[in-house]
Amino acid sequence: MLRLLSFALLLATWWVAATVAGSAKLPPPSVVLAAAVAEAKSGALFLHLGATLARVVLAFTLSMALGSALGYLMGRSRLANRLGDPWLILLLNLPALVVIVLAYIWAGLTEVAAIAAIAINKLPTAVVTLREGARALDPSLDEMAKVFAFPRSRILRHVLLPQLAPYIAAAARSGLSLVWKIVLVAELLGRPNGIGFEIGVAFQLFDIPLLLAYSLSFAAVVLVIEAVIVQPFELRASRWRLRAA
Amino acid sequence: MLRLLSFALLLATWWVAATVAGSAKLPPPSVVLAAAVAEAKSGALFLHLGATLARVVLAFTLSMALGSALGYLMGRSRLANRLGDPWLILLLNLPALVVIVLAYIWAGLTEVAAIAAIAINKLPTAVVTLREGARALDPSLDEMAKVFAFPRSRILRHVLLPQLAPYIAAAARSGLSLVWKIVLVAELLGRPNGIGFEIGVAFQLFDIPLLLAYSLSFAAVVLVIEAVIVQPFELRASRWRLRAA
Amino acid sequence: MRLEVDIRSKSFTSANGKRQEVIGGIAFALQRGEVGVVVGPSGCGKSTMLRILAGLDSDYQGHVARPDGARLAMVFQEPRLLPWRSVEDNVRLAAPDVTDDRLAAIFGVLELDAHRTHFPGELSLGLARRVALARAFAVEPDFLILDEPLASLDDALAARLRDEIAMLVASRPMITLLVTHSMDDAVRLGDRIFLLSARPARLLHAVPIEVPRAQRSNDAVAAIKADLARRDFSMS
Amino acid sequence: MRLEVDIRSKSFTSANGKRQEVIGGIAFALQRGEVGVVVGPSGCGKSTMLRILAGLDSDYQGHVARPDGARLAMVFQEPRLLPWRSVEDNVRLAAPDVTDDRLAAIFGVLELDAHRTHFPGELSLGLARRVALARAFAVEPDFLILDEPLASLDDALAARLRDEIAMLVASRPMITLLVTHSMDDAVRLGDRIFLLSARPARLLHAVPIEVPRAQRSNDAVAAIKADLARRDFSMS
Amino acid sequence: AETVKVAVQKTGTFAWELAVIRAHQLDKQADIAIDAVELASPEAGKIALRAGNADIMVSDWLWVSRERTLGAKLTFYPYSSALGAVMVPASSPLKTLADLKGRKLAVAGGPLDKSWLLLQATLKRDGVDLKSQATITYGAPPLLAAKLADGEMDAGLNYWNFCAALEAKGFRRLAGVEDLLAPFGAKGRTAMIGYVFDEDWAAKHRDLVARFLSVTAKAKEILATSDAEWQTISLLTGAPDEATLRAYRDRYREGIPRRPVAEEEADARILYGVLASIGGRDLVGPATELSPGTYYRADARD
Ligand SMILES: Nc1ncnc2c1ncn2[C@@H]1O[C@H](COP(=O)(O)OP(=O)(O)OP(=O)(O)O)[C@@H](O)[C@H]1O
Ligand SMILES: Nc1ncnc2c1ncn2[C@@H]1O[C@H](COP(=O)(O)OP(=O)(O)OP(=O)(O)O)[C@@H](O)[C@H]1O
Ligand SMILES: [Mg+2]
Ligand SMILES: [Mg+2]
Repeated sequence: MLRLLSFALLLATWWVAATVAGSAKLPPPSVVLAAAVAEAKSGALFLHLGATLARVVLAFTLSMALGSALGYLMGRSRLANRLGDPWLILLLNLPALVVIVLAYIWAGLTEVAAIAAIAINKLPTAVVTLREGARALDPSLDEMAKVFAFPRSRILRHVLLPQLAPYIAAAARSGLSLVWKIVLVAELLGRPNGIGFEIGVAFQLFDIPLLLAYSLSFAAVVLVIEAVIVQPFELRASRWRLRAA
Repeated sequence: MLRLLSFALLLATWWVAATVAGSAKLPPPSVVLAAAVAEAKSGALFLHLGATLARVVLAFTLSMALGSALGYLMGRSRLANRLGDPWLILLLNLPALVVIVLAYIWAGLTEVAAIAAIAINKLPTAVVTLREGARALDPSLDEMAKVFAFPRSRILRHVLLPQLAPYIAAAARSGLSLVWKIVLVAELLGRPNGIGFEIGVAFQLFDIPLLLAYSLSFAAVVLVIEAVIVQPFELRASRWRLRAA
Repeated sequence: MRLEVDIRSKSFTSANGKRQEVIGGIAFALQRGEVGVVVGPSGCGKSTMLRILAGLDSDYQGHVARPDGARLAMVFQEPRLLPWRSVEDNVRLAAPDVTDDRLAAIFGVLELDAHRTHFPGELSLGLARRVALARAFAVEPDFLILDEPLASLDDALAARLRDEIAMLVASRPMITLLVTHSMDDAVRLGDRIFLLSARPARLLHAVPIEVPRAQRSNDAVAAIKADLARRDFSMS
Repeated sequence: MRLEVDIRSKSFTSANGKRQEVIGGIAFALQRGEVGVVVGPSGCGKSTMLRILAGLDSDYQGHVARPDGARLAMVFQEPRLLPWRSVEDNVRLAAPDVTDDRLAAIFGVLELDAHRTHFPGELSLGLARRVALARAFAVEPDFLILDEPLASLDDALAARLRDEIAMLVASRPMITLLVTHSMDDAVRLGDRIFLLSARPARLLHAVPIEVPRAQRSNDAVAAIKADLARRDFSMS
Repeated sequence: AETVKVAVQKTGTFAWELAVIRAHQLDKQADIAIDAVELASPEAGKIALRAGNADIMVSDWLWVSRERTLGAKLTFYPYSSALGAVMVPASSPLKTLADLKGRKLAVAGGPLDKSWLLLQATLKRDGVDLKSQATITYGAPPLLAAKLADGEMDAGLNYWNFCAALEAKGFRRLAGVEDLLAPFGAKGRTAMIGYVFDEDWAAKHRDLVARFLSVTAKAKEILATSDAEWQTISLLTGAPDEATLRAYRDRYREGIPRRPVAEEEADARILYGVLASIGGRDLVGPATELSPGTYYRADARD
């Protein structure tokens, strides 16, 4: 309820800002919606959204899985941390553009290159976050699990994951947004479809309503996923907290 | 020691990869270093690095401060979370390009517009991470602080910050890398100096060694800051953990 | 300065959605200088009551008048130390005005001298509970709440600390409320003993102890305990 | 199946860099079916020793032969439950093979029936400690380590649970090691009592109790306790 | 049919030509298959070429020459001589290039942009150092065009398509960059951009290249002569109105190269010297002269 209210407020703010600034500076929601509807009718919106979502899902899954594993390792083992740290800092601070260009040069303008480049860009932020999570793990629960001879899978599911959950949630949310930002660059530089491609075109034409229509389409998808899947799940998973916000 | 070894390994890997791939696909370290030295001698490297660092520092500080405060609020208060959530998701999933273009359109091609746009891009990831941190706070320590009538400042410093530290560290590390990635886009699109500007030029010329030289200069700065300031500090701050990695 | 308690009912809704009454009716009052001891079966609602009295929970039916402007100190049932601050810092953060001498005295009595610079994670449970006691003592409170302060300590040490609590109580006019499972502690320290029923906790009996605290010799204590046992309060 | 302990020395380096000896020499052996009770002043090194025996710490001087292939269960000094799993899940995760009947019996004895679906954060400390006991019982261990299992419980319940432990010990041939501060528990449950010195812990005396456990009436227990007290072991 | 892979920017003129080729089946007639990789940014073509995803892309001879001196044997064939222009609002008081002194000038393409260098070189002859005597703003071309349109800039040097769009909005050309060439000794409009491809690849596929070039030439002819054709591709150009489409059309037609390659190369040689002198090493690399072989000769064997 409150969420809907806030959402309405957001639209209203936008609308007021657009009216004040003039539609050249910020097109009002109606114009953007019209642009989106036109693209949806022609089918282009779904085509590009689909292509982008597929890339996002693949790169996100890949980098979260690998990043979490590496981050856990580096948080737990001093040796792994020492060894991995310089690589991590390098990867963290390599501009997306560079990684993408190099990936394309090496592997060609292929889907694999694009997804690998995006995953490599997101990987280090997942590592960094999960490393902190692994460092903050409660050793007393480890000991409990060891005494009662929990098998690995049970430790992972019942001891580690619940402790890492907030870190995973943070890495996933900010990571998804990062992946999405980078997928756009990758599409801009070397893919013949996807939202990033269309945003590039819209930018070259300086068609701001179209730019916003494509940009917001992804935000809309995430908004729906959050409301329908993620947040109910989170609520369930954090029931045990006495004071959940 | 181990870190240095790993660093050497990194250089060696690069060198081998460059040799195998051919310098057209990946220039070897020596070539990149030569490009960096040439730029450093002409003073251009320091000029651009300085401009970019200034922007990074400003945008980073701004967004970390604001993002931490908002994230804390949203993690603690259900109301704030409900109200802020749609905005947060929107901001998270707005492409950097869009925010930057809109900022430039509104506030002109100015430094203020650039820094604001970068800060706005980074803000939501800090919020998301700190929100998780605030949700994970230990209520029993809050109670203790309340019983012993800790003043606000003491609560912040001795009760909250140590608990939020891992989240702040994660947000700061991945946030710094995000800010740096976005500053490049902002400079590429509308600033007359900075690493992003030079990367744009190098990219137009498709001068990969120059591209890498500028890209890595920032990574080098972060590497030094990490080694000299951040990690010793972290080590001190986490002495209380029985098993620090 | 007076503590007036009249909790008519307190319930918790647990995560599985069920509502459960935890306190069914507790009313009493304590004067300055008095020590109230609460005894009741495990899980009956003692700690819940203490949290209400400490002002940590205001979601209950009834009324509690807490002593006005009184400085509060509490020993929780678990130590509740800040894991990232040394033993000494933990105490000083709660009691910033404590003098070095007083701190040394407190650490001496609680046998914590060797542990000043340790972090809580490096302490045994007994040591950590003593640090929590040190923190409460250092505050020099007007209103002291103790939730099983002497659990997990060996008998000799527990006896010494009990005397220390008695001394503290005698030295300043404060309101003290103590939860314990040890009848011995209850009889040696209390002015009145509040016996609670099983959950939901009801005040079954408020038994005053007439012998002044200073005169409670081992024999006197045994006599009072025997008397209490003879009255055979059905506690469950 | 036999537990052989010979810890010559165990030290900790604390975060402030100082090294501190915690165990100065403890050697004993326990047979299948025997109950060893460890008594010693607070902070002397009891829990540290238990952690070594449980295989959680291998950084010590000496040698420990743990019973081969024995199923281990431990009640830690704090409950150590998984906060995000219900009471029942906490027990079942440690003892996946426990039958519903047996679980019901255990929860019945420990008076936990009403709390099966609660999360640990919704329990009182006494309840949480009982869940930790339930977990250890459900495992049906061959080697049982109990670190102050009956602290924070009221006397009536503690007595019942002590009998329950005695029954468990009688029902299966296992090695049991118990740490307690209560001489009463020690005498009622133990086959041998190990008295430790203050830190660094040394084994001062290993006192066998000759009366079979089943025949330890109140009077017998009092007599043994008096005897122990008369021998006046200097424990510090 | 043999396949030739080309990288096209979706909003660029090459895409328009391709549409015409497809519509008239010029590719089929010449028995080649044009496999177009559509890309969204101007720089992506270079990646495509380097990565081997395209045989042919569009860029300028300056870059080709630079790459050649750095070891990549690329070669160039003229594609368009349309160049940017300095645009000002219709009501602007600026009359000549010299008036730019002290003004706010937006420069698309960065400090090494060839039009920008030529503009600087031109004014330098009149003793004006524009770089220091005007306020220069670099930035992304579409953004700068928008900035000029809403009055934040006094003048803008931008790519020809953005200039055409501005023209349709009533903006005035202070000077076209192609007008700046003659004073340096160029004999005519010089095609700055062209098809770029690998020398060795071209040597192996001489016939294919020839057919490709003739197909595109035919497409250019169609666009040069038929106004109706422009209506069919109008959607592709993104022109918001007729005026813009007309401006695009006229500028495009002007830009079709009509001179022999040898003449183009001769002019390029001259301009190279000018650009090298002002752009310096950063622009051209170690070479001070146009690298021999930069221009592709369809008849090189004779
Ligand atoms: N990780 C550690 N680092 C440093 N010192 C430690 C550490 N763990 C325990 N100690 C020290 O070892 C000593 C023994 O601790 P232990 O927990 O074994 O005591 P205990 O006999 O179980 O006491 P209690 O009866 O209070 O539970 C204590 O003085 C404690 O400060
Ligand atoms: N946050 C909560 N949500 C639901 N139930 C709770 C919560 N806190 C406590 N309870 C329930 O309230 C009852 C009383 O708890 P309380 O901690 O007051 O007991 P207690 O008398 O202090 O017991 P003990 O002697 O074991 O410490 C228990 O049954 C417990 O399960
Ligand atoms: Mg309690
Ligand atoms: Mg212990």
